[in-house]
Amino acid sequence: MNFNEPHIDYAGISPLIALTVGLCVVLLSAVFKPFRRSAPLLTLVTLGAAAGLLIWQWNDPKSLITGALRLDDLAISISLIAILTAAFCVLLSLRERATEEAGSGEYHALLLGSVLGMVLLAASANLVTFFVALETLSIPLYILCATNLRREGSLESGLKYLIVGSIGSATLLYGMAFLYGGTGATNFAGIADGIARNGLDGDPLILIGIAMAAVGLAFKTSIAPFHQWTPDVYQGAPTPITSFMAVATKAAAFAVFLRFFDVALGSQLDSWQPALAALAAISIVVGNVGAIGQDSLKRLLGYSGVAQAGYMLGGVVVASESGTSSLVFYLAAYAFMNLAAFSVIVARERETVFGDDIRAVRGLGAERPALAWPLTISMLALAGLPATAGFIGKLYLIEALVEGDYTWLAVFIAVGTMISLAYYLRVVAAMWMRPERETIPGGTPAIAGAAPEADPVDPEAGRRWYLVGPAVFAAAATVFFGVIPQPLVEFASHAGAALF
Amino acid sequence: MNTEWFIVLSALLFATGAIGILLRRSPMVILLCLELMLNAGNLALVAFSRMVGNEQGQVFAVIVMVVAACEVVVGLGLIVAIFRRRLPLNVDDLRELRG
Amino acid sequence: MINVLLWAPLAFGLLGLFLPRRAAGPWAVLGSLVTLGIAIGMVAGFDSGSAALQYTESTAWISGLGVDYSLGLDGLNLFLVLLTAVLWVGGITFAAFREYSRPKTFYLLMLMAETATLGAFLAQDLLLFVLFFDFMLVPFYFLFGAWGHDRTGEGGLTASAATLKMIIYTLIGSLLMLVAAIATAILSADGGHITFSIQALQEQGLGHGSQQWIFWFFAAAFLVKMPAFLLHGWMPDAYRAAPLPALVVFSGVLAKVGAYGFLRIVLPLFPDATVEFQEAILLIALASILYGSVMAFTQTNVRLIAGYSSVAQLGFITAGIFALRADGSDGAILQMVNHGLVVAPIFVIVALLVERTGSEDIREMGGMAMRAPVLAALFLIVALATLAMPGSSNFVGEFYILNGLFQEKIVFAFVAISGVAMSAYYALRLYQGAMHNRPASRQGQGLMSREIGVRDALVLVPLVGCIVALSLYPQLILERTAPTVEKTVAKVQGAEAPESRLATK
Amino acid sequence: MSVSFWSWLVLLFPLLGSIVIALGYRALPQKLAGAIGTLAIAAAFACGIAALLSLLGDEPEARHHASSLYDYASVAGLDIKLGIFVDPLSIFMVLVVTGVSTLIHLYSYGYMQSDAGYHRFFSYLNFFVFSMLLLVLAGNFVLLIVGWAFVGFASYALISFWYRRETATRAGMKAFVINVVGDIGLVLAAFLIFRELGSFDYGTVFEKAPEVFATNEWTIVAICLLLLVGAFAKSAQLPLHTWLPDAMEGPTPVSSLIHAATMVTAGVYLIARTHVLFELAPTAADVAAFVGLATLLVAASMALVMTDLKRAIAYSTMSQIGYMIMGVSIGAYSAGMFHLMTHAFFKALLFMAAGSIIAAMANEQNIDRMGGFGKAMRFTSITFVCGALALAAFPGTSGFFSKDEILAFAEARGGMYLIFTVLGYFGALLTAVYSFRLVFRVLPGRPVPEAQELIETGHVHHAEPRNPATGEVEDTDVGFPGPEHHIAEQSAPMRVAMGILAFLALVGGLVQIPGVDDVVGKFLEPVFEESPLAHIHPSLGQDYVGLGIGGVIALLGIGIAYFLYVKEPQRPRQLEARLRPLHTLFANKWYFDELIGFLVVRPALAVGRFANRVFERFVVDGLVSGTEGTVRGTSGVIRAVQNGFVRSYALLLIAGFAGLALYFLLSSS
Repeated sequence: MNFNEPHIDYAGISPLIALTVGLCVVLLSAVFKPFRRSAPLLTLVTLGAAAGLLIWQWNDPKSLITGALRLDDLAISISLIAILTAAFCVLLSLRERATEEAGSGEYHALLLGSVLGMVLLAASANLVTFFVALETLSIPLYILCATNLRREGSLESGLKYLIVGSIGSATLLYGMAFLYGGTGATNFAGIADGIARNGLDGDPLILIGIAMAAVGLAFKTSIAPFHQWTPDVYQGAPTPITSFMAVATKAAAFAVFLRFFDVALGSQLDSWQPALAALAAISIVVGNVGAIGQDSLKRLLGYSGVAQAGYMLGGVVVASESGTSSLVFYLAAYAFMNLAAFSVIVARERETVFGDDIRAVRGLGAERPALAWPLTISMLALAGLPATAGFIGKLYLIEALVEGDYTWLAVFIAVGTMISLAYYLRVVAAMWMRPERETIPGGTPAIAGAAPEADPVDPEAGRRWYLVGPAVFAAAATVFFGVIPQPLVEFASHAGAALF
Repeated sequence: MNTEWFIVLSALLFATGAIGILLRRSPMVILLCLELMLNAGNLALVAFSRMVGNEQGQVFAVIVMVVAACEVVVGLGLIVAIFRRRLPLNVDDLRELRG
Repeated sequence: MINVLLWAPLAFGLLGLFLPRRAAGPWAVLGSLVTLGIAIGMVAGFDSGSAALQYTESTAWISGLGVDYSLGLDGLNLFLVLLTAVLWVGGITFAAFREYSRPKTFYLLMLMAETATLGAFLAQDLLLFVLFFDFMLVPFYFLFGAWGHDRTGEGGLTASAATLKMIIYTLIGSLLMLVAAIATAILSADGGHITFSIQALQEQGLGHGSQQWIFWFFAAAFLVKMPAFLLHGWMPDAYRAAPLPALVVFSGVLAKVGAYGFLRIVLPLFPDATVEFQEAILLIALASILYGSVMAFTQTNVRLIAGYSSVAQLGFITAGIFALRADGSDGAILQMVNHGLVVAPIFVIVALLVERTGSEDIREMGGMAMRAPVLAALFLIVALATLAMPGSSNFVGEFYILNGLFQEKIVFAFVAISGVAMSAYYALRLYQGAMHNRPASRQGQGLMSREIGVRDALVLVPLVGCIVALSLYPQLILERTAPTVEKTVAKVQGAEAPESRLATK
Repeated sequence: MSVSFWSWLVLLFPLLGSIVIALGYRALPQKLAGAIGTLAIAAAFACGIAALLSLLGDEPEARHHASSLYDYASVAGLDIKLGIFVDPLSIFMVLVVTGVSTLIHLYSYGYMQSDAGYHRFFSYLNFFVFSMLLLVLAGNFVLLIVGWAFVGFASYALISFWYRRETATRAGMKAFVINVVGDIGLVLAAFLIFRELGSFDYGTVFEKAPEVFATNEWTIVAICLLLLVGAFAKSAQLPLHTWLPDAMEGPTPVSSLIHAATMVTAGVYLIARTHVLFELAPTAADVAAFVGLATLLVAASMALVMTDLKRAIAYSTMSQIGYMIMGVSIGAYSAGMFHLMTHAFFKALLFMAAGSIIAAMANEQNIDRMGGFGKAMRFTSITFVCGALALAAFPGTSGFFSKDEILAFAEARGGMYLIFTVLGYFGALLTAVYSFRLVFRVLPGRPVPEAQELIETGHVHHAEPRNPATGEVEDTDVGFPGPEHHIAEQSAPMRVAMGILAFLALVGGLVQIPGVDDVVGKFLEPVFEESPLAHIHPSLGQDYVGLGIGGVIALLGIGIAYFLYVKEPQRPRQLEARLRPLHTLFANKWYFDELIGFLVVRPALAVGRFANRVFERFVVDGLVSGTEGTVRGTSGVIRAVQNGFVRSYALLLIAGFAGLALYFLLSSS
């Protein structure tokens, strides 16, 4: 018997292939002694190749594998953000304890796996690919979180992430099942038709399906009240991984958020818009208020991530082109701001005995300006002060919200930002405004994050190019796009045009 | 035979899983409950694919099984790691990270 | 030209980073002087007859969002820009003669602040204005926090706590203003091409309903910045924490940005709401006048006396603007400049007093005129200007303001004018407390006090010179201001309060 | 050379003098500074004469000139030019001011010799003269207010001249604040005028006023009352007079120039200047007249019991200004101005003499401790007596003619205005009594130790300087009172000044002898010609009857004084004992200070305290801490929920899902 194999656009899937191949190569490199040290390099090469191939696809949208994937500018832009983050993660991971623990090859292979999942997710136009991609993204992360085997916190975060995450995906899956049941289709277009055919009203299957799907996505983007894993996991995971999670996961998950709600459910705006808006508001409050008074910087950024997710959800809520663009813009800006911060945190973790405690950055302004400025800029940007990409991002979002008649949510963002100053500026104050920090006798202070199994102190970490470089670069980008946002706006508006 | 019953059954499975997670402390059992939840999803998918009369659901289900397997593997791996660290196998004792 | 004016300070600041520490101060002074030179040049070339924008500059900045980079000078901001340039020279020079830790960063921040402030004054694009308005805070946040004084000893806050309080307080307003600004643009564009250009927005106009809430969002931002009564909670702590050079420019200029905002944005863009809420704002202004004055004459900390007196002064300015008459607004602008010119030297003098007595408590001072007659004389002139002594330019300002208020709302005028009597009391009390009598404690310590040094004289004398010169010829400002003010106020007088609109129907 | 040119010069010289002396406070030798100060004023006087001459050159009806330098602040319809307005009235004032000032500068040149603040003193004094001239020459209400406030400041600066004296600085503050209240009155009046007439310019205002206002229309009344607030504050009329006695803290020349001869009479000038408005608002005019009357009686009563030499004279000043205010308010313009002039002569003289005596007493001002200076200081006592005679309106002296002219006018106007005549004469009696009370307490009798010392050694008594008010030791660093004192007998300039004034005090009245000559009246006529009141003239008979009564009363008063203080010196004590309540009332200055303190000062301070202690802390900061508290509280809750138990996270997740599902189901069905 013969069957006609589906037409496959190899150009389109070339980035995926590149990533997959790279993944295997990196994994193998661990096996052959001579290549042991080359894993990071190979990873960077792979990422570079994938990025190149993606850019090559820029601006000709196509659907791949019988509509299972849709590689449009939205997918590409999100994937690029993810890849950029991964590259940063690779640099930050150099000489990282976790890398040695897990074995450099495996570590980077897992990283690439997760990136692969993200690229898939960003492009997925079908429940199946959606679910698969989501898991491809998550499962490596579960492991990566736990790679710092020596530290209880790392394991704990891994297991917590696994358990809660799996509940999330299970819920999502169940919701997908209902959607399938309700519409008889698995690809978004089909679902859209199904709903359009016999509206939502009174179809509990679809309604519950939507609710469950929303939960799953909200979980991945750490929207309150499905955010609780975020602070714990962020704090426990090795910092490079945290930075990767914080940015890339959010980006990818928001991409599918957009596709799912704005495309598949695009016809039923008024049924889900209020719900998501409410979620956004809740996260803004919870995130900002929760972050106040946190001493662990990673935890603080975790909560702030919740709040920022709340802001970004606004871009989904309005379900408009400008909404999407503003969301993508904000994600890009968010990537730069966070990466700058995390690079500094990594450096200080290795340099001081305080781990990621806020004490680690005391008097940084005088001691290590090259680290202090990036962290300062990133904090100001997260707080949305002018002359940073953060400000433009907020401006963009608010404009989209007001256009979409969600001014009250815009006001919420403003209020949230106000609260957020209290903790972002606390970090800045610690760097610049305290007197030189009191000298703690070297050894083991009794604080979480630097338990007995704390990593050995590397007094030179604050000068390593692979830590300072990323920090400065990201900070510079934050300021650059704050002053000359036009290129990034173009980029984002392309992505926005892809959906509408 | 009517599809509703399958849905009800799957719902029961899902609920069991969820409740199990909420009640049990051992990571192993929690993993099992997770499996239950995923399989509830599978059952629903298969049933629906019967109902709507296309096989996408069944394909989906097969893929989900694979994914579920991966998850379990990772989970077990973590549990082993924890065990090797002589940490208690009780999720309620894993609360160094909080606040 | 206008671009140079705007960016010169920042440029100098950045270049300063590459100089040796010792050169930082002089270099910064040079930078501020160059800026002043440019500003003077622009004032000289300003066509005083016309109400139109001059030296305009406009290019698309974020075309996607309809934000332009557009600047311009007219009667409303001309002299505020000049004031900014002048006061920064004073502040930086004052600092340059003293030792500050991490000088390069210090001066970078000072000059950055100047650019931000100039930006806020020059911006002709609503969003650009908001951007600069918020950005002004950033350098001052660092200046106050990192170079400020901890007051935990006196039951106050630490510098960083005080400055945090200030920035949160002031950003409350500005962030709401951001939302309001965007709403203004979108609503008035309804559906069309979004633009933030203030000129364009004026022509498009805005529905009365949306004007109402947008008006209050803007008002909140401006009233906090001034600060106005009930929103001044950040002022005492911030003023006590601030390092004096920064405080000189902060109190001298930043408060004015708020008042200026009313004239530049609120009146022309939301005329109906302005008319509707005129009384409300006037009440706030009156409260500020009375409360500020009362507080000023009960304080004993010299910084706070000056601080609360500014609250009162800004009350007058607001009242003048919301008289919604040409003379009121003319007076308001004149008074903004005057107040800037008097409050800055007051803080310089405060600094000198503190250096001589080692205390900021007025009860610890006294009898200083004995050994420092010149300082005393300068202080006397400033004090008299502060209390709007007839013959001073401040008097002309207040005269115009109150006349406007009197002709429009006679009762408000009667209440407001009582603030004048109080100002006479607290200004003289400040002067006498420092210069006259015998110091209550530490007998005869006033005799130990030194005369003002040449370096400080270099800062103080020119400022006082400006005060005197302006007092002799306030017309200088008024005649250049008047045409634009006429135009602005005309917008409001065209508008109607809803009830009167109903009446006409 | 035009009138306005000379007038500008009149303004210029004192200003220059002030600036030069101020800038040269180190460079200039002391004597030179004094000379410059004196000459500057003399020059101003000369220019005044020149202006007068060229003014007399004009036709009587053309005797008013307006001239302006530049637009001071004129936009948005306000027409505020830097302009002056010259007419006989302002020239008259210019001459009085510059003339008396010149003499007082001369006096100070000697009197202040040993004061370390010599330069400062002359700089201030010149500045005062400039301000006063600005006040009288101002061409519009705004400039008038400027001059008005400048003199106020000058008086503040000179009252607190010895600035390490708590009492002096407090007195200065008091004077300044009360005068600011006056300024506010003027400012409001100006606003109201602008609202009704659309201009601040004298010419326009006085032209339009009669057309715009109906007689006694409330606006014009309001305007005049507001003007009166200014006038009363400046001229120390009830109830805004309390600053004047305290102002005696200043050096004696200051008391004689500012607080006797010139500044305090500004109110009189103001009413005369704006008589057009006042005639449109008779009610306001009557108010002014009655306040003047009340002031003259109350002040006289206080002067009767004061034991402080300078304060006693100060009260007499109040009371004399009462006469003037009364005069110009009832329409006796030229008479009022005439009294202003004569009063300037004899009151300045009295203060100078008093200053000389006080110096001899080493700054003791209490008349109870004085006596016997008649022998010790012949010149001083002669001049003192001349002044007292003029003040008491002894027949033939200047005061005699000027005071009686006012009262005669009141009589001529008849009706209720007779009250002013009657009580005016009563006031005259009191005046005679208290003025000669001073004379008899200070001059005759057994010389007190200080006087004795002066007689024997010819040296002025020297004592450790004490503040006469509080008795605390003075701080001589700021010049008070200087190492040695100067009395007329030993200082030529002082003698010259006092001699001239004594002469004027005696014969100054001869320019206005009813039926004989009417210099002042004729000169001022053009200013008031259009006013109906100006044409009321008491008949010659009335005049001479009045003069007769006046003379008798003066003699009677002097007689009483002689009887009480020379014949039977124990009588006053007995009287006091008998009229205890009255005496305490007078001695405590009718409790005006206490009243004002109770009505104004204390409430203000209470409000301040409330604002500080309660409002600021609980309301203003409460706003902050309240919000902050709520935020922190919520934060606590959230972190408590974040308890680390993975299963509770799962629970929340599922709960959230349930909520969401519920919403969807409910919302869409």
